[in-house]
Amino acid sequence: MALILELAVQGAQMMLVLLLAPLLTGFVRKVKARLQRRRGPSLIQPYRDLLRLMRKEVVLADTASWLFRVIPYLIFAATWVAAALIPTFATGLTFSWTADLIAIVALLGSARFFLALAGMDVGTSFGGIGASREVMIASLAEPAMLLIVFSLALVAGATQLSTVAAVMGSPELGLRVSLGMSLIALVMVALAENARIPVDNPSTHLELTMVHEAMVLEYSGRHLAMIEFAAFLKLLLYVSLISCVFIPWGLVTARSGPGAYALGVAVYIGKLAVAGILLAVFETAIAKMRVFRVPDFLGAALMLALLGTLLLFVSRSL
Amino acid sequence: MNGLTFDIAHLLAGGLVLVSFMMLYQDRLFALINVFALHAIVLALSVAWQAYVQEAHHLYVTAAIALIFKAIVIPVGLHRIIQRLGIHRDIETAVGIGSTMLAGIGLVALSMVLMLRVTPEADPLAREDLAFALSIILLGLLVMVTRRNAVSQVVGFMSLENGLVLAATGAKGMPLVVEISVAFSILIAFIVIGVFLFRIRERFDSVDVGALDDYRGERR
Amino acid sequence: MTSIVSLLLWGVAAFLGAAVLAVAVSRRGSATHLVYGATLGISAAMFAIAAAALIGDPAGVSTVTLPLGLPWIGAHFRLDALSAFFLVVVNLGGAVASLYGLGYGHHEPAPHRVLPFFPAFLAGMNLVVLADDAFTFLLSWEFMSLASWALVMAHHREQDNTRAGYIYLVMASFGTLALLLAFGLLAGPDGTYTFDAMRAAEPSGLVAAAALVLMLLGAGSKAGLVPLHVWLPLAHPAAPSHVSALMSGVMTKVAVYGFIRVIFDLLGEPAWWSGVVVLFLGGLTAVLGILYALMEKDLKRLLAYSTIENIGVIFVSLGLALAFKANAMPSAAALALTAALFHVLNHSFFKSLLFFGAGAVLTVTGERNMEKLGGLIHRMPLTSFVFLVGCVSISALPPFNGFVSEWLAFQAILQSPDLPQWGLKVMVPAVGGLLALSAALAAACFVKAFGITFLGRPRSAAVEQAREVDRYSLAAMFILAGLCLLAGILPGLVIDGLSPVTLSLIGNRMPVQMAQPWLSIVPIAESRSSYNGLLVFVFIAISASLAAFVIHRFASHALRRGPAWGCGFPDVTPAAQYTAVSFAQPIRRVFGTFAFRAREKVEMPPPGATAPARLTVEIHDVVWETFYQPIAGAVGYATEKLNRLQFLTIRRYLTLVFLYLVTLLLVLALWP
Amino acid sequence: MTAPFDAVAAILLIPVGAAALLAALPNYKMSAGLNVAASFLTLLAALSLFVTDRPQPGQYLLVDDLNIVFIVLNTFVGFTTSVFSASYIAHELETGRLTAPNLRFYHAMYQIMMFGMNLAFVSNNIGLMWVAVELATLTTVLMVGIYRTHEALEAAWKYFILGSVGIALALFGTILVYMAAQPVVGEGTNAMVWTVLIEQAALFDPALLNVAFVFLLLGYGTKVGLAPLHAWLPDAHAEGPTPISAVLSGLLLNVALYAVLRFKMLLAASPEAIAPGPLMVAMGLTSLIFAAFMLYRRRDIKRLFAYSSIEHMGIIVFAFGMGGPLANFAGLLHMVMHSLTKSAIFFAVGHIAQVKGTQKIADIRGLTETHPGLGWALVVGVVAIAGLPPLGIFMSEFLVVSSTFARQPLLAIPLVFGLLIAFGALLLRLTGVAFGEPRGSTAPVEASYVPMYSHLALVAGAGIYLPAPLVTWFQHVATILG
Repeated sequence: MALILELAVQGAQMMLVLLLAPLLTGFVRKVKARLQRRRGPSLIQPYRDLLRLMRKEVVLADTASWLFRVIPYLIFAATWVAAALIPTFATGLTFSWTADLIAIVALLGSARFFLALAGMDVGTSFGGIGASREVMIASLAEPAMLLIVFSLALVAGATQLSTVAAVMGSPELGLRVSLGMSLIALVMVALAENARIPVDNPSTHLELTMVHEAMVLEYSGRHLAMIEFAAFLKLLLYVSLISCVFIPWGLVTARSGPGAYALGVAVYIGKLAVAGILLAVFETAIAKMRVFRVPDFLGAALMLALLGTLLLFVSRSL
Repeated sequence: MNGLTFDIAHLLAGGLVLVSFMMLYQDRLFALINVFALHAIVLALSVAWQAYVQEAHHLYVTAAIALIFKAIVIPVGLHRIIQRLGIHRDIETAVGIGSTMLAGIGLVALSMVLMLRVTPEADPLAREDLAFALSIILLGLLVMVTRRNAVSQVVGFMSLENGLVLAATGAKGMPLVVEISVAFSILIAFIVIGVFLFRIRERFDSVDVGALDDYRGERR
Repeated sequence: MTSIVSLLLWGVAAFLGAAVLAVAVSRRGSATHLVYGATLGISAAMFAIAAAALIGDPAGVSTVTLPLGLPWIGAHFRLDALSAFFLVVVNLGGAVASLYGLGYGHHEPAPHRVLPFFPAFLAGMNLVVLADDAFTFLLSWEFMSLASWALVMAHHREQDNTRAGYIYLVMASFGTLALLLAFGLLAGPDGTYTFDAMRAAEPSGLVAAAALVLMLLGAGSKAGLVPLHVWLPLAHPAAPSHVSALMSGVMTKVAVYGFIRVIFDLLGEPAWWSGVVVLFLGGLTAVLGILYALMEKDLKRLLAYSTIENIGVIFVSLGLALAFKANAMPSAAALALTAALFHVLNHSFFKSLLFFGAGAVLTVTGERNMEKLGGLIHRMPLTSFVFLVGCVSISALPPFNGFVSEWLAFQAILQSPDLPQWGLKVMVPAVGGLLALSAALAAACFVKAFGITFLGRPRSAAVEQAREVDRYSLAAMFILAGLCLLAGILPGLVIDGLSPVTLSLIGNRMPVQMAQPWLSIVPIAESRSSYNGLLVFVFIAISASLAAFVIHRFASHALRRGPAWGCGFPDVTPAAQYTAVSFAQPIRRVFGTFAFRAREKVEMPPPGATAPARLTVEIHDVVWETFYQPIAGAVGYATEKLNRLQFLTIRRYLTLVFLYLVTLLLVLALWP
Repeated sequence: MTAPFDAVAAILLIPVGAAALLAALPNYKMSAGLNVAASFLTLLAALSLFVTDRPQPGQYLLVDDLNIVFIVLNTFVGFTTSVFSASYIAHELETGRLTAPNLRFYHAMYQIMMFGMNLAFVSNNIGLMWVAVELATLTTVLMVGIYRTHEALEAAWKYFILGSVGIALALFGTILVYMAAQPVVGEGTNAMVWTVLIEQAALFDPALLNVAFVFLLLGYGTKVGLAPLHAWLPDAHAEGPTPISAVLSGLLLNVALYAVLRFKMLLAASPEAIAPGPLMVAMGLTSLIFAAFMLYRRRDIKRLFAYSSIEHMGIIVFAFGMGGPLANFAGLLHMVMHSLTKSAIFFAVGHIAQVKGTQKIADIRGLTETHPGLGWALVVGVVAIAGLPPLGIFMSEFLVVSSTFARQPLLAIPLVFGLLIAFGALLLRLTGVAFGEPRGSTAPVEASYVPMYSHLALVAGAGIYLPAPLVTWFQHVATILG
């Protein structure tokens, strides 16, 4: 009986991320529009887009292979699983130990791997541009991410997110230089990973600057829907990752009654809103940088993360 | 043995070294050959003296070989060759006389030092003899390496070999001395014939090395 | 009842017999089937025996001494957990390679230059792992090199191959001489060459240090540690593909075995700084290796360079294990060593798989140059599928096996703050960063490898009439792909299988994994870290198929084919696609400038001019230019100078003799 | 006269008799056959030394554990070479490089040379040994020049002159030894009998012995071909008939080496005299490294392997110089293996040069394609000579290097360096000759494969398994050598 309940909660969490992901993106767009004195699309516009895309027929390039048609589902699945493994409103769920932080990063890595392949499948130059730039960005972002994971793990003595969250939430853990560094680094990585300004502009189709969009240029219909959805999920994932690691308050532990769960969900949505507003403000405030400035940007993140880790190695109390 | 015999032997051996020095000094072929003939004669004398002193009569044979073969036959033969090859006017020292002489003195000193380390219990005559023999050998080598001309190198080799014979005869009761001297005479004969046969004017290997290397493809 | 090890030796004898047989029949048509069939049977049997020994009695040690080799010592052979594990690796690789060869061998232009040496090569590798005294070890070691050299020289008419073979064998014998010195050091003046004696002896600190350096030179040159790796990317691709697979996937592992055997087993307690050295070399090798691979456009050379990277990863884990062992942290050391051995196994899987794939491409298209390939996924779907599996595994992506060993390595790194020495404290996180970097770059590299080779549109006519390869090759590749997935979703099985090795070398082991709920793996405690490949796999499968089902059930599944979007130009030529070089360009701009002193020069004609604009990229192999060219130059100079002595006149030769005599006499004169 | 003396006598008399006959025989086919037969009989006689009990060492002759190694090796290689030479000269006659009278001379000389070398081995008298060595040398000189070509004569001449100087130096050394012995042993032949000398060496005058050893080392070292006394060796190997090259590398060098060893033991027996070891180690290393570098620029295949002989002689002298049971054992083993391998290589090279009609390395390519039999034999031979397993030389090099490194690390480094340099050069040339696009004539060759393959088989076998009696015997010899 208890098991079934826990499974239900786990399922609820999976569904929750699935439902909230488009909303978050819509929210960010809305806020940005407001900041730019536009009315902007309605909050639920992303849902509408998804549905329309799903109903449309797929126009497939002659040169596309079977891989091209499988990849969207793989990307969606990998991202979804990764997102579902991050504590959103509650820690220590039944399957939370299935994969630790490293594994979650790696899951996103596989999603990106396949996305890049999809870009190269049709055999146009755009796909190539996107793929090669994507892997270049990833080759810097992933190490940075892993170093961030190191410093978190060193503080918490674990790579298990639930444990990390618990430790970070505990009062005796004061403010730490290294954690600050890794927070900044994490934000930078998150921006890069989600193809946000200043690394990439999600709402442009100018070939020279495209990264993410260039890879998915050939996609249409349901395939595109899957990929868009995966993108939404990814944004949500990073936001909830940051929130659960650096503002873990309000996370309820497993097996605490439905009331607590409801409270947790409410708090979680609140966190998302705050993060969304911050992101919108940030994106409005600054401009996109040239593609070959991106390495410097990410290099900085990498160095910050490495510095944080080194500090931790040198002394456990920094 | 009494002092006199010792002194005579000593004198002869020393004379041999002296003659070697004279050979170093010569820079004309004919002169060189004549000096060598003298060298051979002195050797013959000293060997004969040894034979007399040691009552080793087979040594007289060696002395005879030295006298007839080296003092007469070979020099004459070499004269002929030189005339045939028409190189009797050559001045053919590779290194200056003076430095050669200095080197020679150094070599003699070296051999002295080496031999005087030998414990005096050993037969003094033998000891002195050895010192001289060693210097003669080294001087002979010196002649060989400082002369350009095949003939003079042959001469150098022969003087070297004289040193050997001196040492061998100086060694009391050494067996096979005669045989060895005979063997050496044959060896030298070979060399002389070789010089004559191969018409070797300049050096032992007058054969044009460069041409050979092209043939072998040895040189880049 | 003969002991297990003698049974295995019979297997080796059978290999050698097969080699002799191959010499006899190699020019017949049936030879290929005969020989590869034989090797397949033998290595399968040896694999079974070794696996049984590893699982059956893990602690068991069986030895045998034959009256061969060094007369007064004899040839000692020994089977313990470590050698059993590596026998598994060797013979699994051998069996699959033979299976592949059954099909691939028919395309071999000169079978009589391959068949005799293939079994000999396998025999050599088995012997190295079994040897238990220095002489037998080195003999088998060099025999292995020799056989593989002969295989590299199989296609000796290509200029590059002869050069590759030359550099390979010179480097190999350099390594052997280094090992020889190491063993001489351990054996001591009175020549106690048996490993037992070396184990018993307690080497002094200096001896141990020298031995470590020499082992790094010797084993490192065979494994391909930077900067001793230069021969590897030349030699491995030159051989026939199934041999390349063996060399990359297995022979490098034999080198790792040699390192582990001496450093962990014979040398006793390590010094902490040895960990630093190995860590540094490992990290350097990993990153440089994969960067080289990224710059490469020859498929097989790319794979060879990625082998170097994986060797680096293995050595990083080994370095950690050394550091932990030196600081008496057995559980952490066991974790690190397990990571290393696990990666050894994994790499032997996917690297063989990838080389088989490359071989398949080579046979059907005759091309190794990726710039001339492309679009093969349409012509050879099965091959491209397994090749993709290999790429995903080697890129350390879950739920495949490559990820598990990297994950274990990271877990080991996270243990290292407890290390006391500052050198290690600073080195370990840096190396961790390098490891992460190399993992990310590996993913990039294999996106390129697969994308350029199999995806997109054909770049040459050779690809047009390509078709799927033969059954044997496919079978071999599918077996390996299956193993990659299996080791990825059931890692606990492997980890428990490795526990006797760590027990025998470190005296500790990782906790039993197969007892964990849901078959997840837990290095230390579940609250700290855990990973469950099986569930990840299941989740992805379920959610992907769920999504697909929902969409196809409730939304449209209409589909229309159309031309790809080329900025409105009608059918863009395949030449417009991204090439391997252009794909690597961003990364070259980021890393290449310092790693290869890469320079890009663009000649842009003035506006209106009809001349084409050209981009020239120059890349320097820094290692080659800093280490090897000077050496070659020095040797050349010395020979140049000494060679004059060949052309002196007799008088000058006599002068030499004379001077030599005088010098010796002077020495005597001045002697006290 | 007891049976064993007959064995010794046979070893000496069979070659002499054969030589006399061969000088008389006009027909070259018969003489070649007779040559083989005589060599075979000599080999049998040598082998009989194992079964029959040894003769007491006399004033002139001696048979002990040490020289049996050399005698058997000598007669064996002599036999196989005669077999090879039979097929070799047949081809030479066809091409007209040699004429029937040449061959008469050649065969006679061959047997005389064998006689000289055997005599050098069994002689117990240092004077006799000297005579024998020189006899062997002079015969080889004559055979080197046999082609009467410009180059052959030049090579022979060089050999002759340098050899003669060596002869002289060695003789002086011998005389000095006599002088040193004479006060102790007394006048007469006894003072030249090695067995007597070795017993009383401790009482000899050390200073004399030192000088003597220097002269002997240089005199006989010239024959061993140690740098910088090596000058005659490469040309003599390259320009003479290949069987003679094989014998030179395989045997004559050993003869001189044997002499050096005998005197080394003598010097080692006298405590105050300088230790001969360091001197030999120095000469060995010099030769090894020098030859290793010289290997690179060689364009003539026979000269190449001649230099490799210098290199290996360097290794052997180094090993004996190091001394101690391990190194001495290694030295002996290395010497035997080198003789077998090098002669096998020269067999192969001889046929190759004949079929390709040139000795230029650049003109020989892809042998394993055109002439697999010869090509692979060459590959195996070079692999063996380069010290790769599973061939015999690997074992000796293993022992030399490892034992040296354990005792004198600083000596092992240059040793390993030299080995590696030489390896690189040999392999470079091998890949050129045996692999690559075939070049030159592809005509089939009627070669006598038996000698080279039997040698290589022996070497390969020895690399993996040495029979116990052989080992104990070698170890015994190694301890004798001290």
